[in-house]
Amino acid sequence: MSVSVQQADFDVGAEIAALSQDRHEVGAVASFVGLVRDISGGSNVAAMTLEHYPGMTEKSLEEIVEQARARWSLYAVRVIHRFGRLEPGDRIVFVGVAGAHRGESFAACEFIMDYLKTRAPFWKLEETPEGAHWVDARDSDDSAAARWEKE
Amino acid sequence: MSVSVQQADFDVGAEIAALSQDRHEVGAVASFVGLVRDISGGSNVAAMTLEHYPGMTEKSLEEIVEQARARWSLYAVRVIHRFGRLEPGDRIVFVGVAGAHRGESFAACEFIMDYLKTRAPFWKLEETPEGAHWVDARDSDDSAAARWEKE
Amino acid sequence: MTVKILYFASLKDALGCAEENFSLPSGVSTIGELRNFLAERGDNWNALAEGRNVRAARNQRMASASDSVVPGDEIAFFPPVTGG
Amino acid sequence: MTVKILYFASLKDALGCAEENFSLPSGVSTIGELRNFLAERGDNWNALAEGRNVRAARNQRMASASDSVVPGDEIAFFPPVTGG
Repeated sequence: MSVSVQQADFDVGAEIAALSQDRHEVGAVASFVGLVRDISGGSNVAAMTLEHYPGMTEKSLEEIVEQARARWSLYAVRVIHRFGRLEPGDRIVFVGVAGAHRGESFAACEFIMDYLKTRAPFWKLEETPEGAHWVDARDSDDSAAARWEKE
Repeated sequence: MSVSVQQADFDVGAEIAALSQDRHEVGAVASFVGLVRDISGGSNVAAMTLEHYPGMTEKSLEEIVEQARARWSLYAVRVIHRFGRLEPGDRIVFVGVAGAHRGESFAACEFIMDYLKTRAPFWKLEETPEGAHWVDARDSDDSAAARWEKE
Repeated sequence: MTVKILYFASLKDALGCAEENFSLPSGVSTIGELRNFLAERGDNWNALAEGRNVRAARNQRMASASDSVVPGDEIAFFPPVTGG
Repeated sequence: MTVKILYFASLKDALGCAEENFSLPSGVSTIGELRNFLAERGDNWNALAEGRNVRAARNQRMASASDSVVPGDEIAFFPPVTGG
């Protein structure tokens, strides 16, 4: 299964190893781990809670992976996104892509992250000394996703 | 130490975890693992031997890491490159970059790989059914590195 | 003749509502019309008004204002996503 | 008055030489001049001739043909790199 939406943490080393396990045609595994930062917009962050839209979340991630597979020749793709309450330093998301060469693996990994950031239904609620507040979407995420439309 | 040139394998999960360990300002870890493929230029590859230039190898990798740190604001960088005899599926190289946001982590990771491919003194000798032969450098690696000069 | 409507994140908090079953009134046949109808409920519901940055999904896929709504649909309204 | 010269990979195999201590002759004061001088040794040494795709390093840093060579230097010649 290439997509998981879960509360539990994940094993980055095992996930990366699995992408090339028994696939000796794989020459390049690009991966990304997103983590909870202890600062956001100038405020200290004690924790954050990730809300999501069960059902749609999985579908949207699977669709993003399909789009990446249609664009590049990939051997394996893995996306894991957590939900629930997380603290600074905790892992939020993993994206791993295995291909023959590095160019396509890097591009597909970044593409998946950019699309995930704008199309997967997750929302962050941050706990700061000033109280809890929902994180605003960033314009830079929209422009990061938009650049793939032009290419 | 951010650069290692070694015969031994490495622990990808531990290396990625170390990049954000006790650094809660890290939000994005991009990484790359290069592996020995079982096919190259249409021939089956039974094994390959990586020769390198001890002393210069470490220096050139450290210089590449410095250049990445000068271009992007990064919290941690790790490069490991193996030498000696490796078989299909074996890990060759690891590059991991920890930054605040994904754009800079991805860019720096790909930059380091592109420069490593053209500037770090490693050479691959492949064992195929037709005999052992030195791998030719690829023009695409030169153009991948050259694109960073323009930006 | 009903649709299920879900609200998420800051929109759910603003409306004080996570989920409702809603009978489609006559004249409401698109996502945009549904959103406008709901925004007219008064009080906090103007969080759905035009100009507010609200996204919609129909049957768990991103949808635009002109997309149809038919009985049995699952419609969701939410702010721009911030995962990853 | 000598320099250490190292050869790597396919170039090492072609020359049958990994390393030598070399006394700089008069008239050889750059990487390019050194390379041309060595290429004139005959037999396999024309692997270093102009037009062959050979890279050079001086004291473990990439160098170009116009870079100086002085006694005590460590000079290396090798094919384009293929690691990673």
